[in-house]
Amino acid sequence: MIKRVDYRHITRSYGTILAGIAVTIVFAILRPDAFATWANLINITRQISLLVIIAIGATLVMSIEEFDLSVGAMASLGGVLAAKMAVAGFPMILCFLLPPVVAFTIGFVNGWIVTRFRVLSFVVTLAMSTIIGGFTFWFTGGATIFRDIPRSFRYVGSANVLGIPLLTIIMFVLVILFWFIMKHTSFGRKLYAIGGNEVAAEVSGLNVKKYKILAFSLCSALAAFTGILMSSRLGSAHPTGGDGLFLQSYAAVFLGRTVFKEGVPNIWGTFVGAAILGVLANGLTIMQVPTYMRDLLTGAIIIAAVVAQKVGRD
Amino acid sequence: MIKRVDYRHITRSYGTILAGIAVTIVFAILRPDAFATWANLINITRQISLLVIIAIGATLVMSIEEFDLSVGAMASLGGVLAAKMAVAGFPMILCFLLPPVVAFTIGFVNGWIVTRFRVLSFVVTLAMSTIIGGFTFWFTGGATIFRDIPRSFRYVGSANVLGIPLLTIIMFVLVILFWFIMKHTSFGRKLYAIGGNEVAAEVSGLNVKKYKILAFSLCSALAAFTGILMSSRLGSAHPTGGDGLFLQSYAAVFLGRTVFKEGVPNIWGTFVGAAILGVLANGLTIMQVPTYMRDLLTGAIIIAAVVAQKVGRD
Amino acid sequence: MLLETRGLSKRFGQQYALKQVNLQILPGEIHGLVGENGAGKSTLIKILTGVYTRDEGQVLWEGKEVSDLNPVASRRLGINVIHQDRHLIPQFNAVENVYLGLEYETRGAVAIDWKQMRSAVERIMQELSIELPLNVPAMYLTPPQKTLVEIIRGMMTDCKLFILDEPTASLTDKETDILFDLILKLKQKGTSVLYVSHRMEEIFRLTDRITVLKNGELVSTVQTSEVDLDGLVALMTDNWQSRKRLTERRVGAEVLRVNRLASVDQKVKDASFVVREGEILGIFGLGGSGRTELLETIYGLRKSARGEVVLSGEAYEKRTPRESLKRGMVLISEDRRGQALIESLTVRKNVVLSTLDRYARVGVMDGKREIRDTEGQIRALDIKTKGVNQVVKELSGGNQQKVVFAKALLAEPKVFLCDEPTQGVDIRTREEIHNLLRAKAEEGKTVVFVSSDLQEMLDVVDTFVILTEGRTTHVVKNEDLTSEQVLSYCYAGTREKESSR
Amino acid sequence: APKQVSIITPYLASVTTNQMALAMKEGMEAHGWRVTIVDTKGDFADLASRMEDLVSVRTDAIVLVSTDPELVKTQIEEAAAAGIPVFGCDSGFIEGMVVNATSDNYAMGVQLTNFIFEAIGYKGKIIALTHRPHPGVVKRSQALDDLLPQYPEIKLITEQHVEVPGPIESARQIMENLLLANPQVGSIDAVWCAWDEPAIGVAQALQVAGREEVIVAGVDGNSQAVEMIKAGSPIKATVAQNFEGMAEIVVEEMARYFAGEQVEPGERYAPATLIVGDF
Ligand SMILES: Nc1ncnc2c1ncn2[C@@H]1O[C@H](COP(=O)(O)OP(=O)(O)OP(=O)(O)O)[C@@H](O)[C@H]1O
Ligand SMILES: Nc1ncnc2c1ncn2[C@@H]1O[C@H](COP(=O)(O)OP(=O)(O)OP(=O)(O)O)[C@@H](O)[C@H]1O
Ligand SMILES: [Mg+2]
Ligand SMILES: [Mg+2]
Repeated sequence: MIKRVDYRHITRSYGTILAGIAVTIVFAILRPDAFATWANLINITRQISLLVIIAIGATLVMSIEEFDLSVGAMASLGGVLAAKMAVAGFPMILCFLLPPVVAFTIGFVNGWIVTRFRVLSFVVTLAMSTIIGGFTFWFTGGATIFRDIPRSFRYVGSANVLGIPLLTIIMFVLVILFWFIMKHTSFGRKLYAIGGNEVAAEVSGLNVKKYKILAFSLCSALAAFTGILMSSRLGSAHPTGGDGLFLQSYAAVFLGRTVFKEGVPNIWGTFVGAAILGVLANGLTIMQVPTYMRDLLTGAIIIAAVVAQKVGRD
Repeated sequence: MIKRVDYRHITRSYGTILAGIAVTIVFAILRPDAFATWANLINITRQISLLVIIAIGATLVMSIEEFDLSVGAMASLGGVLAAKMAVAGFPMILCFLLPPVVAFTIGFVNGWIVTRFRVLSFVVTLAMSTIIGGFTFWFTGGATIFRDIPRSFRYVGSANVLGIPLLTIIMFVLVILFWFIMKHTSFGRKLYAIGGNEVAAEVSGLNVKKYKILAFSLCSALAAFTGILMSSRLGSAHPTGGDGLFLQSYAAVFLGRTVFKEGVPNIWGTFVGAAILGVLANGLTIMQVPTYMRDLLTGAIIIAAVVAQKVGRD
Repeated sequence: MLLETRGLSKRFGQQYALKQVNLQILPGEIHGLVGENGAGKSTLIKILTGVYTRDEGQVLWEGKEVSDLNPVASRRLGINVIHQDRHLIPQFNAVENVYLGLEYETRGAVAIDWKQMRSAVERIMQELSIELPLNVPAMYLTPPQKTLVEIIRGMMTDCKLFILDEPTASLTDKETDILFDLILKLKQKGTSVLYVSHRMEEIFRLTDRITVLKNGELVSTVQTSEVDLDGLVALMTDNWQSRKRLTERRVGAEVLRVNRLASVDQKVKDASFVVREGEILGIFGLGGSGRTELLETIYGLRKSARGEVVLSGEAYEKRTPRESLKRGMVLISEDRRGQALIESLTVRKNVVLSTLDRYARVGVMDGKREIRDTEGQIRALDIKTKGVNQVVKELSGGNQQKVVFAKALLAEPKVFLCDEPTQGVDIRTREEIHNLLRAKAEEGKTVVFVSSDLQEMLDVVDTFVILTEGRTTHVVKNEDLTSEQVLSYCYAGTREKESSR
Repeated sequence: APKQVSIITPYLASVTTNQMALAMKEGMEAHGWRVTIVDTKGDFADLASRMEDLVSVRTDAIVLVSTDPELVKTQIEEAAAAGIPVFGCDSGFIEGMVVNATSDNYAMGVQLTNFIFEAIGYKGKIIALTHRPHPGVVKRSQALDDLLPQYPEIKLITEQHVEVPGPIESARQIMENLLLANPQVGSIDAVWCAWDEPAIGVAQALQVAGREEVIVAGVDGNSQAVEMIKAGSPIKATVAQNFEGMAEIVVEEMARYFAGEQVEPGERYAPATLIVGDF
């Protein structure tokens, strides 16, 4: 009896992961030379690193059952700020730290408005996204920043340590750090408590506002940090360069929610979600299928992955 | 005593509307010649008509507490299908009716997957959006359709009836129709009941799956219809032309939720939300403020509008 | 004086929920708080625990005024509480829910020490002899299990005042006994208890003093020894006298037959019974015996694996709630907030929910008729609400339960499946519900009645079906039956099963 | 009163469009006209709405930048009906407009294609990165489509669609993946990029992978790309559009129009130049 339950627990919990693995195996069989190589594994981890980091932030905000739609604009802003600072000759450490601090503050404002006035975070952060976009545009005059960016600024985005990209390492450090925070610290548990039942959390004496504001602030800071890494990787900063990450990051988070049966946003789930998206983009490009086919297959496989997890359940 | 309560009731219930009116008055004072004219009023209603229609669909899906992220892609598809049909010489009535029927079917699939497998609509519809986008891309080869579009196809998007654009009239007809449906029919009641507590709705004998699927189907059909109107208005169909409507439509719905104190998605609220967005875009263009200023002001005013409603409350 | 309120008032809109309340709680006493549904008991508790802010008046704790009362501050003062609406985090398991609002146990200052937390909870469970699965998320727990979680939470920290708002509403006798032992132990330790219940025998059994609320006003505080049931009821209600409706019922043709029913999840293993027109059938079993699941399986809310249901002589396969309603069978669910009500909607929209199509012509709602019938139900059941358009969330617990009943009545069913139908309702309404069910039976309707309150069952039902671990073991006529006899049947069922193993 | 000119575009965030808009603004302000720039962030429906607004406030002239005028056909007709002249800059020309100053996108496509074909000695394997929804890009791609069949020894491995926004990152990831699919030196000879931003991403991927033998070329004359050409990156050429020239043409024609001179409707080309690095 106990065994049966445990067995069901496994198929339930890992259905999405299994689907992801199945896709990987298919690619590996079709293109063993190109896909199933160490170099490509490294390549994929580097490619998903930015998405994973920004999606960690989105996971925090989703865990309190709120939305932050400003992450894309925030990434753009972070990248642009850091690049301008690097061009202006600020020390590297400041270029990487100051924009997240600024972003943290903006996230704080998001969270404060949402909690103080009890308004929908969807509206507030969407409006904030517009404001940030306007600011970035004004700040850059709409132009890409690339001239005179020092080599040192590009280091983080391009360096390898023992053959492993620094970006990959940063990603894993952050994933493990935030997994630990969400799973094994009271801060993380409080976020989940708030997301699970805000009234219950409040009634039992949690400082709901404080933790909600913190979640928004951290999310913004991570988004800005992602933007900086992107600029560092590309050696240029585009005023809307991070915008594309917004929908993708939520796709990763939502896909990640289906990975474990609790159905709550969680860091490893988000990582798996981003990895599935990354493997699909990588594998389908390697297979050199036409663009429209790539879209059709990506969509179909994602649906299959989330459905797979539920089949046989009830 | 009763008066005080009633007064508070008004500011509570209509804070967002009041903020919208305030903005309108400011524009009218600053540019009475250009903004506060009958012609511009007509102009604004025509401009928001597409957004309102697609947002009505989003309102239906939001009322059952689900998301449909495929509305943008669906609008693009609808526009492209209709335009191709018009070029191919199909009768106009078919060009306007067939794509929504196709869309209804796709929405049905969305709803079926969501209800049958109990998976998150966010993931399913996002994946569907990718699939639809891929299909549209394949169908058009990625190119805009504009050659040989018959004048008759452009009629609906450009005609006026007694000086009022047909688009404006269609919008109001749909707003009133769907307001009536959501407010005064058992169908609307059922959607709200499902949104309020799906399990209780089921225990109370509602056919939850059926109504959820219907909501998705109608939402898709409205999105496709919006896309057709857009092509008709522009005289061309772009394979990603409707994508921009997606975020805006949800902005309108969420803004609309704050309009009445129940806080549920509702048709007039959505209309007001779209109208505020429309007035801002129109007014700020007329004031000829620079682009970045437009963004800053739009964001700030939206935040002010939702906050206005909550101040003085508690 | 441990706690005192002076001139405490609270308004919702223009309505006073509390008006000039002066409550006094002595150290070490068990203080009963009674009153009809909507009298303001829960509101008073929410003010004392800082969930609501008061509009007027003072709260004094050990003689000193407390100005800034919020949940954290109240807990720090030494007040632990079990609210009427159980407040649990659905995804968290029992251990984590117990620790909600407490400092988590940690290792090395940051990492949560799950093991230590679990063993702390297990220790308390053992002390109280509570059994509870600790790995299951709260959303899968039954209402009584949720109450147990809250009880454990209340016991995690020492407190000076333990407040319980209708803790026994869906507890079975065994769990109730555990709770009473605990309360008496607390009293011995010098802890004060504020105890809210509609079950008068509990009030008399436990309390030292009783405060009576009526329409938000404190009527009086009396020594328990100086008052009897009738006296107390008279204080709570205006001119109301308990009048058990005596009915002449004739049991008619068979209406519902359940034959060897089992649910997919095996909560129901093998249930059979027959119930006829004009009959009130009680299904009784110990906590967790699967009564709720049995009703849900019959109603079609839960998938069945085996067995058949015959309704009005017709085999009823492919059961769904919708089809059940169509065939004249209604379920009054035990889980009010989860399954029975849509809290965010108004009274009117809830009441007509099961009969929507009857109020619609070509899909368009007939608002007038809807309001008329809802108002009819409000009057008939004496639902305390501002009007048909008040949101159900804002009603007191007992009044919410009446809304559930009103919805069921509008469906005009032949068969009532009632799962704890009187939970949280005051004695007057409880009797009204009993009378109503009897009247329905007299009209020839059929009632299947489940309650954890055995005394209530003995009062109401004609026949007992005993359910043990998902199996029906005995059918007994309720003629001169005592609670000991009923319980012995339950245990007999368990024993038989064990001996057959 | 000074003339009021409105510049409208969905792509102000693109370096070249931005450059053009600013050049035009400067030239116009030198004539004493007042200029405002409206950007709709890639949204064509919004672009149509904003044009209607401009018509309803009776601005003196509208310049449509980097936009297929077919997408706002109705609005151009409305403007014409209201007597407001519509100019195009890097857009396209349709009935109802005054003039459009542009590069000949097809000709540029031919220039780019010929450069690459010649560079690889008319045989080898190439990759194309495009974004066909863009009206200019689609014409350049057309040139590739037309020329390819003439050289049977040149094989198109794959054409991939670059995501916008974020074209550099998108192109870079695509190239990284394609490099893994074609790991041997010599398996890819050149990458044909429909504009410079993908070329930049591709070049970065090639540099990191140490596959600098692959030849990359784009279109635009984007200053970042030009610098990379000079620095000896895999980007070997770009077909530089004469954006300043286009802006100048628009300003000149507009001055003539305001002065009441007859302006012959149609396209005006600002010739593109091929910028080539050494290799
Ligand atoms: N949040 C609220 N908004 C409006 N009215 C409320 C709210 N909470 C309670 N009330 C009203 O205050 C009154 C007292 O409610 P309360 O919950 O204190 O009653 P109670 O004595 O606990 O009743 P029960 O025995 O049914 O639980 C009721 O009339 C109720 O409708
Ligand atoms: N008090 C309890 N102690 C332990 N387990 C319980 C308890 N109550 C319920 N359960 C568990 O829940 C399952 C079904 O419980 P449920 O409460 O729905 O049954 P029930 O007979 O309707 O009892 P009640 O109506 O008192 O809740 C049982 O299989 C059991 O594992
Ligand atoms: Mg209560
Ligand atoms: Mg039960």
